[in-house]
Amino acid sequence: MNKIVKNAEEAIIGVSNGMTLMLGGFGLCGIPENSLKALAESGIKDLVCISNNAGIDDFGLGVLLRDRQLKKMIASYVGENKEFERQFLSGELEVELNPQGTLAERIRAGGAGIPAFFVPAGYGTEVAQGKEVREFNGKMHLLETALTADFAFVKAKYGDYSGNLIYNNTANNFNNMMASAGKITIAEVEELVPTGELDPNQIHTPGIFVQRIFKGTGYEKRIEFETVR
Amino acid sequence: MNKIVKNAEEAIIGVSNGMTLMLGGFGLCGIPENSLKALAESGIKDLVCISNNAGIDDFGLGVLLRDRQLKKMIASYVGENKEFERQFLSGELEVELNPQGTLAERIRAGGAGIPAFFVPAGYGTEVAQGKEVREFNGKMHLLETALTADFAFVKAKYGDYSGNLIYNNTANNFNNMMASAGKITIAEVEELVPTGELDPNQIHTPGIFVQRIFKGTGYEKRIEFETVR
Amino acid sequence: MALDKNGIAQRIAQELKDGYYVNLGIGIPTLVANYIPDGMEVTLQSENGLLGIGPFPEKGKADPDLINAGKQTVTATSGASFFDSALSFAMIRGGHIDLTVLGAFEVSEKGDIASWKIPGKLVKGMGGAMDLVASAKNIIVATTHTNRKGESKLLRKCTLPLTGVACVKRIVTDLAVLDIVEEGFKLIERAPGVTVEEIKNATEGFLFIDGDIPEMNI
Amino acid sequence: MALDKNGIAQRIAQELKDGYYVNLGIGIPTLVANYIPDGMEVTLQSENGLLGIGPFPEKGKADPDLINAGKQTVTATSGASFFDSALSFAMIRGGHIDLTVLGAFEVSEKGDIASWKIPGKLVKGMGGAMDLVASAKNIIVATTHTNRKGESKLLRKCTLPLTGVACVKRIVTDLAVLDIVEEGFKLIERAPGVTVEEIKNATEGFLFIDGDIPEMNI
Repeated sequence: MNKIVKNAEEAIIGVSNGMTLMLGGFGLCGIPENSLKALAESGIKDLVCISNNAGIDDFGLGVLLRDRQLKKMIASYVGENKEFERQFLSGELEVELNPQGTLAERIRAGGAGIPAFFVPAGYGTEVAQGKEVREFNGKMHLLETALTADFAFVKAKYGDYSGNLIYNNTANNFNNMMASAGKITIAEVEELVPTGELDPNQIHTPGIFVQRIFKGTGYEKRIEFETVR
Repeated sequence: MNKIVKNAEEAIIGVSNGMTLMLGGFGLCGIPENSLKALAESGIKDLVCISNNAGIDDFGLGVLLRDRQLKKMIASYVGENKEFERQFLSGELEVELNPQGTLAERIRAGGAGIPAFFVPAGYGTEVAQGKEVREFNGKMHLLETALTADFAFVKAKYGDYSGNLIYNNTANNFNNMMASAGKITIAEVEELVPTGELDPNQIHTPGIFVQRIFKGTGYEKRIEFETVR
Repeated sequence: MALDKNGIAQRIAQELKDGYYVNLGIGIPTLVANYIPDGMEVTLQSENGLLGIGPFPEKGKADPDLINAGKQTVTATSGASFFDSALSFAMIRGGHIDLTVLGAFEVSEKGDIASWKIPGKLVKGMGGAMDLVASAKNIIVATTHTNRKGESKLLRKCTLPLTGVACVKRIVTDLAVLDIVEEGFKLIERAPGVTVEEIKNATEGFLFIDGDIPEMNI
Repeated sequence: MALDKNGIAQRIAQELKDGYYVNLGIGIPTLVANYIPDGMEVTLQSENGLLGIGPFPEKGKADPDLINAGKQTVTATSGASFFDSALSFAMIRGGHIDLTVLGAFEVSEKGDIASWKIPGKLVKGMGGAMDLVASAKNIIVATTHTNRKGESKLLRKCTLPLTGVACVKRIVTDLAVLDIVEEGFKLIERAPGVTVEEIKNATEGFLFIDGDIPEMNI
């Protein structure tokens, strides 16, 4: 069973108009740069994108946004992006904002076969609109539902031929859960090693969650706010 | 802030009659041997124990059972233990059996502040008795609630002074979730190293979940079914 | 002639496909691992936290920290990964396991399964069986067609406490391969030398026979 | 005299205790890290997946794979750990964080907080703020007492969309330290040289004054 594909162009085969995609990363940290570029070049449109953020104007998810490939965004924080603002205010882009922890948990639930769960976040706010409210231990909670995607795109530091993944530092973020929640999960990695080279006790994402894997190239790894001492 | 305690006797200070405890391990693999011994010697009774299994007659949780220290067990599989059978059938011991994945998820939920969630396991069986049933995506699910404990006892291969833990092979099992679900979590480790010696990308249980840690001694690591080629 | 345990396992192994992730229960299902075709990549999951079960260890090399869900000492394959029980059941509940093979006391013609409890006998607990049957994409039951008293295990309705409802897809017994379809147990294959009549006599639930029934190819 | 941002941060740092795990929001809260008393062990959590935020990196040493929740490059302390966002919010939602410090547009006398959205202005999203306020054991708001127009931010009722209800425990402003109690904002301390009268005038919600109000000790 070969999971290895040559590059991002081959990896995105099957992605089509109107599909729901998950895209890992927090800000520009740990985003699947190669896959995002291939999606931008593909011209595929009407996409529903689940991603914590929306990239910046000329990089990451921002490029798909600029080229009007997105129909809807499910995210928690979408600042840092002027084109996003314009499309959102003009109504071109549908946006569903989630508390960040709720978003993370909804994705984990999608991967773990849990259709719904209760959390306290958002009770009494506009996030609660239309949601079932229930009290547990004297505290009000909202019923939140699972998220899954047709394709999930994740980025890891190391991957092996079996699809096992290891992330680096805070570049893990949403990638690990998203890998489990895609019907088809595509992993791009900085280093692709033969099966058996990664320590089985150190795997963050077991290969069962990954259907396609490739070695990415030309990582820019842009920094949004370089802050030094 | 010193989390290090000298030994299991010091670690269990505060555990008292009637408390709810979580005990890591699957079968005899990854059980907190030192803590279990100290609990057995303490004579503390009327305990509610959450543990996937119940040990064997003369080792692990089986010793607490033999000495009538348990009031109730919450578990998924309790074979391999004759005294358990006797107390269960005579009504001395209250037993709540959970599907194993539901048990694991209830403990994770307890640590993650999720009071309740839906799962398909057990629908249409006696496990469903008294539980809310709801359909999602054409499939019936049960509402299950979170589990927490006054004290959680876990065992890891490596630990550092800050409470960061790394498990070995299949000795992780229930330990990782239980560490997050104890009001006070006590970790015993085979090797206790100074803070900074463990790779931050390889930590299974971040130190925030661990309140007390000690180096265990005299590990027997009994094997239930030694099977060879 | 009725198959022995190994024969049942051998027939079930024909259901495997390259790239499959499989969870094998205790008993006959475990034997399926011995019949994975050469060159086929099948990854075995153990619900106590291992993806990539290898062969049993060599004598003297058993690692107490490396067991399967039956608490037997095992090894891990190259490419294996270890994880906690929550992630292990996330794999199972999330539908990431391609095939689950498990034993049963009884199966009903609706696909219900009873496999964990016999009233009056010692309750050992359901372990991971309820999670597995409630969520696996494809569930095959490996069992003898009748119990020791000669009574059918393929029933109209289960009499024992259920493990799951309407979940079994296929049953491989010592006598036959059967699928659960709307009508009941659909006979797919006969064990070598076993007649349709013999299978009919051993099946209490409704046996649906459509055309000629071929012999298993084992 | 009213405190500056650093003064507010310095006062909040007095709330820290040895062994605390703390989440600091963007803005004034981030400055609290500069005032952790020597010898006190306080671990800072960043909700993007880091326990143990260290100082900003030296020039030229910024690692794009190592940022905080404000997307600034940071370092990790000795003893730090990295994890995914689900586990990060498990820490937060599960009540494992001892103290959360965050900014606010408005706080009500019931402890409601508005901090993420101003109708008519660009919506950036709530990020992790709703999760943090809904679950932290102890929440301190760091804010100026009034906004740029001189209007009180401590109100009877919030006018902006809420981030959470009845969750704030303490507020540290440029003028005062106040606790949320049944009666409303209870005045605990005054900034050096600031009178009770000045605080009263700057507080729209009910200000509860019980006895003599000491000056902050900073």
